[in-house]
Amino acid sequence: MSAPAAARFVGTSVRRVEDDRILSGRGRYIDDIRLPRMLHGVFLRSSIPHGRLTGVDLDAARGLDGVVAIITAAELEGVAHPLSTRPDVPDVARPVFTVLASDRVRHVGDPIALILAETRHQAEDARDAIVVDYEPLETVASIEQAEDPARPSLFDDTDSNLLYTEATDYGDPDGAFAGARVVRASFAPARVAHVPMECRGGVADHHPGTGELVYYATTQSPHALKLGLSGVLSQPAEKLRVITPDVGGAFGQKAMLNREDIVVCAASKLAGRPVKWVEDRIENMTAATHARSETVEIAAAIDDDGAILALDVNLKIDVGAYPALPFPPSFLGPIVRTMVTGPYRIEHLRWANTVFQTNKASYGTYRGPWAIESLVREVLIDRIAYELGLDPVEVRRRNLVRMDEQPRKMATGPTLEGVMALETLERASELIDQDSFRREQADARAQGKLLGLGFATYIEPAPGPPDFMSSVGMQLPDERAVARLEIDGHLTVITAQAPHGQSHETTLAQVAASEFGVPLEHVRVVHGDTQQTPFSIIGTGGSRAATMASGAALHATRAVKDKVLEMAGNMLEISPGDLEIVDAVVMPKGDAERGIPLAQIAMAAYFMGVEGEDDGLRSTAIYHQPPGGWSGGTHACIVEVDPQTGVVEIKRYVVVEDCGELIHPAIVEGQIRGGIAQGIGIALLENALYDEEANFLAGTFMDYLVPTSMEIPTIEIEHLHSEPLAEVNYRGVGEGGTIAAPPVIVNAVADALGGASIGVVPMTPEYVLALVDEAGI
Amino acid sequence: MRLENSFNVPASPEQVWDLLNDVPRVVPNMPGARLDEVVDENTWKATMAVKLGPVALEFAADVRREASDGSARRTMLAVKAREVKGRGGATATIESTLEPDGDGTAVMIVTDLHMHGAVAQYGRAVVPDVAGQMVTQFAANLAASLGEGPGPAS
Amino acid sequence: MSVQVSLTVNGVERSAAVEERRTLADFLREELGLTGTHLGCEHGICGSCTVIVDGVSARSCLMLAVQADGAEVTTIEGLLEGGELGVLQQACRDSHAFQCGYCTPGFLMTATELLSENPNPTESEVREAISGNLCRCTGYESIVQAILLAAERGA
Amino acid sequence: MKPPAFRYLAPHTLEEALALRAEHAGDSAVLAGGQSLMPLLNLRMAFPGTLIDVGRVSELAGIREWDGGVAIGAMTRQRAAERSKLIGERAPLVAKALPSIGHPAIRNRGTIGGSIAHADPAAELPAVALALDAELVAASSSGERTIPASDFFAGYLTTSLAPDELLVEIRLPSLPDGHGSAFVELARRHGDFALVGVGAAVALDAAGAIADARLVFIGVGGAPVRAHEAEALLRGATPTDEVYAEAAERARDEIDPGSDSHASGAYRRRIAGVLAQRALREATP
Repeated sequence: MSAPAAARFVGTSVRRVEDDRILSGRGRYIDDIRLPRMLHGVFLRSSIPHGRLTGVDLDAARGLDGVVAIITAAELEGVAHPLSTRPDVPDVARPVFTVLASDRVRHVGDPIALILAETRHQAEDARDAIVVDYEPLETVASIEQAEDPARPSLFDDTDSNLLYTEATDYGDPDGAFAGARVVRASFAPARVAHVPMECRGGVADHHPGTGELVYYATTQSPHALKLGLSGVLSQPAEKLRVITPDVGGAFGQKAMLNREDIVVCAASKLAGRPVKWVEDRIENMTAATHARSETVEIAAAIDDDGAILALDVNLKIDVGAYPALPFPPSFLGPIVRTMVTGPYRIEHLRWANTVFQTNKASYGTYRGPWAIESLVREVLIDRIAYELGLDPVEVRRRNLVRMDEQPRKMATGPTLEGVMALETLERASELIDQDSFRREQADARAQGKLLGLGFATYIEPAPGPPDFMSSVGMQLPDERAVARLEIDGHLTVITAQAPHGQSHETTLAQVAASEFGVPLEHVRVVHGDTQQTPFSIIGTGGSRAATMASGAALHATRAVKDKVLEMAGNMLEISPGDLEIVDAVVMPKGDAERGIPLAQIAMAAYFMGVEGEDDGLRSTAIYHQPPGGWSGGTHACIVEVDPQTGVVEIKRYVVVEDCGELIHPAIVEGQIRGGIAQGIGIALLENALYDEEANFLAGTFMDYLVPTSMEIPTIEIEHLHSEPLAEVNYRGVGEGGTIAAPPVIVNAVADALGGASIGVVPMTPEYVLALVDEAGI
Repeated sequence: MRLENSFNVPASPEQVWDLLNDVPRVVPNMPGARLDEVVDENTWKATMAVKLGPVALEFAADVRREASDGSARRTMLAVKAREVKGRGGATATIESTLEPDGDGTAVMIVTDLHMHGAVAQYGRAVVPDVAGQMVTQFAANLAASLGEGPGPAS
Repeated sequence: MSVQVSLTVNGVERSAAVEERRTLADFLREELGLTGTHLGCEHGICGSCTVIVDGVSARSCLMLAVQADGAEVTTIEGLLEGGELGVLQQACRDSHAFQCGYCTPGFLMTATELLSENPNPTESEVREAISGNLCRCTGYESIVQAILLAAERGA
Repeated sequence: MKPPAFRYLAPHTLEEALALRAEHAGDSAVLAGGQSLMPLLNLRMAFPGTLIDVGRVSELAGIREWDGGVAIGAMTRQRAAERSKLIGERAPLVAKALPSIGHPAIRNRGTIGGSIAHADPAAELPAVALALDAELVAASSSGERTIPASDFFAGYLTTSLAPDELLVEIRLPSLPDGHGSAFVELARRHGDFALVGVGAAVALDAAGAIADARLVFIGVGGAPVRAHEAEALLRGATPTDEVYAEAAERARDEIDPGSDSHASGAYRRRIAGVLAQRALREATP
């Protein structure tokens, strides 16, 4: 390891690089891109959940002012291939579908045509003039209906609506359950939507002369999008470039190869002009992805002391009508399976998972995609406590894997190492001051007020230990980054991340500038352009950046630094090991007098050339996953339930967590608070509701309730830090808030009602009032 | 969605039955409705306008008589309607049954309504109310058609 | 049909022909190139498009451009002071108020109105004032702190 | 989500406005504050042929004393009304209800008359008008008429205004001096339309008995509902929790709320009773 640089930006909340443009209105989002001769595209979408398309009459629309072309499935034949789950994904049903609906529509919002016009208004006028005839088919609106053989299969090439089944035992669940006391719970959370404040969109610019296609896209995964588009459109990869401008939030929703992306690119090819598509909010709510559309039954075998001997889990997932490519329908279940025992000493697991298709929007990975495991497990643990008359903290304490027991393999495979779950629980319990709360609770109860306290402990693979993905059954790629010395001595760091709020332009610059020994402003982080950035199939997602992108940036920077020191060593006739870089000056350690400005060395390097890989001025690093890799913690919260209305108010919310060393504390805490806000939405407000005939009822922000500043409380955060297991001791923190908030609020509400059984989120006032009645309060 | 509405018409069941089975005559009694085409003796095309403040919806409807049982005084119409500006649509079966009620006739209408698109999303909550108002108006119009004053609606 | 609309935007007189059905938001973004104002829902709930019209906040998605004829409009671009971030913007930077930046213009304009009417708001007044603006990234606390900091600095 | 094409007309005087209203009676919508109409246009739920923007008709805005009460011009912005001392004194129930409407940016543009004429059953101002026995002044090119609030609200988004009429003024008779008022709502989220809302006003006589009581509900049907029987029960009674509970019980029978995706009719009915008691207690001077 090279000598530490004098200025160390890591660990301080430096000014965000992104803020200058964002705060001045100079960000550049997809809708801000305007190209010459650009057409505006608007999708015509199915208004019915399931049916045959018996007629699409475009005549009136074609004749309207400004309408240039209307693209339907017919126009796409030979231009965009039909879609399906990759053939190498084992054991899944693989229905084939066209990019635009051709003969059948399968959910409200299924795209049927793209109208191209000179203005957005004209395109919408034309959309309203298209007459679509449907012949309705019986709908599949729930998992129960998808299991019903009497209901139609959504596709002619699938026998039923069951897409995937797995059943696995870990350890000896039969033995553990035999004769043991059993506590059960079931959960059916509502479907929710990701709701980035910026909807999806893209601008495709196909150059008829060169055959090059440039696609500006709101995506978290530019290389994956490029790969997908290249295949579906038969567009040579060297003539396809995906560029991500500023992206206004994603939360997993912008990780897909959207059918709309394909149509917009194809439309630019067909029309010979650039085409812009910017989704409106109704489309985003209706036709982009939803998540958390699952049901779970869980049972625990316990002993009389509350030790959890085994779990039996049956997970059913409703993935909607079409797989959200490139993710197969079998993507999620194995991650839930791998995570479900959590940081607990649970040796045996009986696991079953089935995945179904329904007449709903596609299921897309959403912040903490596997979160159902923490929700049901943490709720079940509280139920065990009530069953045994124990304190829920005590039950967790008895089952959590202690530090001195680590490393230790989870029953499902991954190694728990450096996991401070128990320490976070103890500290959270201390901060919330359980004893005095219980007195306050009793006093309040005497006055007819219902207070409740809940806890939830979780871990998240951020990015997880090296054996995590193999346990899931997937391969996790390494992460690459490029560092390049510029001619003025500044540094460009090119990351494979595609940030959309995570502030990587700041955090990776902190890591690189600290390592390189230059001011923060001398480092620029480049991202989101497949022509420049190293390949990554993920981009930004899966809480990888803190470890993986930082590690790659660190190593790439270090390699450039080593070359700089070698050159400087030659110039100064001193061993490179005796040099350091302080504030952009290369100098013998502690001897600023003999320093040479970095800019001078860079200039010389550019003019004379440098031997070595990557021409010596740049370096590509490949970072491999280090041991450990877990973030996690404990949330505790206090709620008050209005016994007359069922309204839940969060009175206090405490987080104790460990994500390793903090690169930028304010950004870390922003991730935690933002994640919790989404979790509070899941717990209390949000429902992407379909009726019993699969009509979608939550298309506006009047129907789909995103929490406001009045629903999100002040959140107290404390960080614990385990001993580093690797040089790069930063870990992801993006998903934990969303994972832990639903169970902690469910547990607090249950506690307020004397141990109510809760199996649904969001807990609407009406639902909670029914619980109040049930509890006889 | 199932809607049940009933009203009384101050006319004999026979008179009301004849009127209800004369679709070209009955359609104009429905508020906002207009008969566009008689396709055959059991099939019609009609337009139905619904105005709620600034929201004006216009449905192009295919109406088919599925059953007409004179002895039970029961008719069944099937309607498939499309909002002309793409705001969704509806299918419905409308079953009307007549019974003598004092000097008049009780008309019972059971509608099995399936909506889709924007009207389903925004209209669901208000449909029962609006339907109730429309039936009240329909009853008054029917009574007027039969040359009598309106009967009490419920 | 188009009509001529003249108004003052961020202190500059602007005039353009605009289709009658264009919203103020689209006019600012498309005709005037002021893309700092964002559209997040176009039905008046998310608040991303909030601008100041004649001294008070308004959803620019719920106003026609023609309605703003003769008005004085301030957008996020107008908050810069001599090309540098203004006091509120600096406070947001120093408090790390935002993440993805999409909701940002709406919060800044809403906070601008709040601080002009109530230079020393309490935390709950700030929360109440910004409750008509949705942010999906932050959980709001950093935004609340930024506005309180701006108030302290005399924005 | 862009508005459909329409003809835009912006009269500067009431006379012009009424002439245009008459000319386009079949196919026009009135643009007041736009906070309800613009979303419907953007969502393409409304396709008016002509939009008559009355925003520049200055004579339609203003707040004045009227017969011991207060008269509010239809184009008065809700935010201006919120800050009006006169309204605070003469019609405190209006002042109590106004902060529940959306958010400041909405109230800056939204108008008193626009909200009442839009007649959303979950909106506050129609209910307040009903509770206070407002006289709603409708004008057309053939003259003016006054519509009692009890005859004004005809159903979901529907009023007794004729297609050529314009709501020009809202006259609110004053309740007895010293009366109290409250507007209590339960919404899923701050600033949302309420699942149920209750407006209440209570005046006591010298002996401490209830001299006048008003109780009105929103979100419980196609139009705001005034609980006349509950009000009758309250008049002359002593303002105790028991009496309020009984009145709330009575009021629950006077409403017939429907179900939607946010709450069932049964829940709304129950909450209406809870909120009615809270509102009455808060309104008791």
